Amino acid sequence: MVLVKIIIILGVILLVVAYLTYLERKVIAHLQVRIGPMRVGWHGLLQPIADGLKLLVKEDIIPEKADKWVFILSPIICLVPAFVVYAVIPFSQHFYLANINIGILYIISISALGVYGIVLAGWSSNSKYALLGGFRSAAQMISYEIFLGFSIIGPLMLAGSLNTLKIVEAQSGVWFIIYQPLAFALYLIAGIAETNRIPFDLPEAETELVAGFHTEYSGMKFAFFFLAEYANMMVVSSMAVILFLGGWKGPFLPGIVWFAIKVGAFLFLFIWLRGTLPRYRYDQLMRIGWKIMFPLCLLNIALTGIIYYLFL
Amino acid sequence: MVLETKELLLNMGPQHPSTHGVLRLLLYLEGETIVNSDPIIGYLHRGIEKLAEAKTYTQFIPITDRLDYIAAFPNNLAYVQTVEKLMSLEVPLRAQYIRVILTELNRIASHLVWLGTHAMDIGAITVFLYCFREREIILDLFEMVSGARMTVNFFRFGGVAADLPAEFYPKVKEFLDTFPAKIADYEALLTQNRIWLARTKNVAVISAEDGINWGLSGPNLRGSGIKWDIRKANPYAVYNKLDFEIPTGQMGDVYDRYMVRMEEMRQSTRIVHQALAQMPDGEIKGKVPKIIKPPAGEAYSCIESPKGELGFYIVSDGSEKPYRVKIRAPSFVNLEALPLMLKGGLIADVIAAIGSIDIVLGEVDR
Amino acid sequence: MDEEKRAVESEFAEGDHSLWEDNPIVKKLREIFPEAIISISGLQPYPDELTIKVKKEQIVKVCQFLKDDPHLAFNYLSDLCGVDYPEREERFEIVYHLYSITKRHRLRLKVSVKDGEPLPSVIGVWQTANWHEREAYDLLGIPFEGHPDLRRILLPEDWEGHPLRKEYPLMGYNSDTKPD
Amino acid sequence: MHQIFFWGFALLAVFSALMVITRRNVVHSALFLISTFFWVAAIYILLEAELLAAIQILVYAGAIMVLIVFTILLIHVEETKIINPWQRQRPIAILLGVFLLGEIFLILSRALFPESIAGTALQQVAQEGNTEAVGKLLYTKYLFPFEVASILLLAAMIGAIVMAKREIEK
Repeated sequence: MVLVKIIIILGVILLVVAYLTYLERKVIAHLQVRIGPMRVGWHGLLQPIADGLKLLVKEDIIPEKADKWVFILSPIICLVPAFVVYAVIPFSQHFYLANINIGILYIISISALGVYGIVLAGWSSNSKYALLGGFRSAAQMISYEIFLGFSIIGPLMLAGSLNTLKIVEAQSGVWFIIYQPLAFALYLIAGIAETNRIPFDLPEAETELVAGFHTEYSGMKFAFFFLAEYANMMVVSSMAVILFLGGWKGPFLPGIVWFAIKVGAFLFLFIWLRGTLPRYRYDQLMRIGWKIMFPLCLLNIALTGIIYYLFL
Repeated sequence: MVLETKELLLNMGPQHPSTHGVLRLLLYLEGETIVNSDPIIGYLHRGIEKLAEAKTYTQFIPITDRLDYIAAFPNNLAYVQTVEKLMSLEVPLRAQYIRVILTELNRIASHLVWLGTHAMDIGAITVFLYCFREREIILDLFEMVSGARMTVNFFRFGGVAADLPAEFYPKVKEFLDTFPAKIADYEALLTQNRIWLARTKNVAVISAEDGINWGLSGPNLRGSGIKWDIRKANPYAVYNKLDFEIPTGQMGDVYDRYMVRMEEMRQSTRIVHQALAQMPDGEIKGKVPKIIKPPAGEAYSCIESPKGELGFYIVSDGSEKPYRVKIRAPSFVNLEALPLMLKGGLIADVIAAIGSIDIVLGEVDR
Repeated sequence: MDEEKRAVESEFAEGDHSLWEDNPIVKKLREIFPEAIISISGLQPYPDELTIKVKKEQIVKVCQFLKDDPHLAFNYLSDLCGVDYPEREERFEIVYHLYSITKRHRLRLKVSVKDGEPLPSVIGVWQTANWHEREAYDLLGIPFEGHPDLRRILLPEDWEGHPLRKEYPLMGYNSDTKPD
Repeated sequence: MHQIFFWGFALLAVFSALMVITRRNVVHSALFLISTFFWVAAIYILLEAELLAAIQILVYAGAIMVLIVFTILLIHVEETKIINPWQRQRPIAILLGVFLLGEIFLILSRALFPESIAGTALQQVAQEGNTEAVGKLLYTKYLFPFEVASILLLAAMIGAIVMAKREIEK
């Protein structure tokens, strides 16, 4: 039974991730007065599958001077945590894989491992652009993981639990976004940075570092990084929905639909931002993180604690 | 134990998404900070100056298209004007106006390419596509006039190749009427954007004094606050009959150069408007001998191309072929000052700086 | 060739001095460097075509003066290039195009050097001369004395010959392709 | 079932630990160290200490090791490859190893942990769950050592920053 569930969830996630790339291309295209993919299938609907096939049969290049094993291992290290975290995400009241007490902590600790994939990919490629990309992402992800962790402490205090189901249940009346607007904003920024999206996409800043840490990758290995990025986007969106937007809760429609709608809104926001904003510089990113976001996170925690102690 | 830090040598280009062609930059880095840099050029060197000595004067006009290939009209103009000076040719007024209209439209097209690629380098992809949408209209206009979109080969000694077609006028009017709103669109995405400001303000600064010393010209020098535009300072064609402003910056940073070019697009729109209104009827080509054989002598003549001072120095020995043609390419000189702007900056500033000086490698390497 | 040679010689060696003598730039230079000026010429009636040929030993001094003098203020070096006249004894002519951004006037300076003879660099006067001089060195083989970084700029390091010299074939020395 | 998992994880952990000290390439060593942490975390889960497992991965594998890897990457690996892992530090290492082994043996055989703590902790875990139990113990019984540790870490952090900082001449 559990195995069937795992297969269903993995399959659906893979499909959704593939179509997320399609959605991104279409949305960006329309933002830029283009039409995007149109050739494969009706309105290019089969494009992601064609892309997948292309990447599958493409020549897989391993640079001669690369550290072969680490080079092969890195995309896997990157992709696996991105998918493993879905184990504790409750898609609806009854549809989830595991209900563990430390759900949120589990997500954070597992997704923290993804950074190795990026750092080691940068190192093992034996290319300076990849190395610089790896460094940047290491620094960026470590820092923003901290802010991500700190920003969600507020809602966790309100819920009084790390369990994802209990957190959603705690929002039966009012969503936490009402109580924790600051935490929500901080989480959103940290989440965008954590997934390396514009305006924080420095590790793979095309125009500076060619493609950053995955410059030397091709074929399926490249696809792994690609999938991991989009899977992580979904994880970050799902977590936002669980922590701030009341998870699957909503009137009339079944829980899973509400969950999908809310996650979809977040994903659209990610894409929208990409169509609008330029990119920050590395030192600016770090300054924003440590000098603005970090104190605000601490302030939010302190305020939440005081108000919780005094009034609730 | 003493840990030694090593300078990292990063080879940027010649194949790199934001070196705008085949520029190679050697960056000496300490971390991500640039200690020194060395632009290496010549990957697009086609020996155009040598080629000129083997072609007749007329045969060389199409080759000038290939210098700054995104702004072919100004190249034509600078060359043709120098030969006209050498031969003391008269150019009819109508031809002068046609020249001004086309070069100013080309200035807008060139600035649109600059803005699009510059913004894309800094991460704003949408601006790029917006800019190319408008540039497309201008290229269509060029096609209408000359039959070619980029390598136009349109100006002739003593005039232009053909009169503007009748369908040109409504199209260009329509473009001029809608374009200011489009500029406002670009500005809405960038000018007040905090990220854009953070990426461009105080980045790749060059002072006015350094700018002159290093030979900067065009918007790059005006960004540093020098109000010098050859169209005003030493008017050629009919620019002294047209009313326009010269925008300048103060700081000489990437942002100022951006603002100068944005304003220049507006001013160019104004110029085309006026030129269309003032344009007289008449000949489009003056009295020109069948065989172009300038008397022995030499002449230098320059124009304000979209990139800066574009000059031709031609030495004639009285034959049908030029004895020596030297092209004073603004991009070549502007690129020379790049290491000065980069020093102490970060890798991310390199692409902002390259984008902001608006070089075209076809002109740098010749 | 003979006809060509004569034409070139007549223009540059003789030149019509008299028309330019009233020019304030010429007057000033005559006053300060009476022995440095070799000839004065230029296409009439264009005031920006004033051409002054000076002795090569004096070039840096003259340039520095032209830049520093408040009335002349040639603060901008537009261009610097070499021209090859293989039939002359001093084969290369180096042409400096000066401009004054404040005064808005132009001046062309010239010096002649023999093949292989070093010419003092003017980088000390205008930084922008750096790449121009490298280009002249690359394409014509004119060595500049005191240049901090004199190496080829447009052509690869191992290129043979200097293409803008008149004897250099259009398609290069080792080319298999024939011109059309 | 439990036993099989335990032995599997334990063997993997020991194997990884051995690889850490025998690999010549530092990056590979670091990778195996991460894997060691990972298997140890798995053993924690078997012991029903999920919080500890999550913290183990989050702090050791996710944070500390990233920094170590980061530092290693800055060093030229080609140079470090030449260094022989078996150096003169061997006698000291053996001495320390024996000492540590003796300590573990002592603790296990004499059961130096007082029954009472373990007992109450288990009860608490059963009552209110792992996370709360750890939290409560940390903030009541072990508050003083907890705070001392924080101050120590803070001091270490400041020290590191002061040492690493150097004036960049403009």
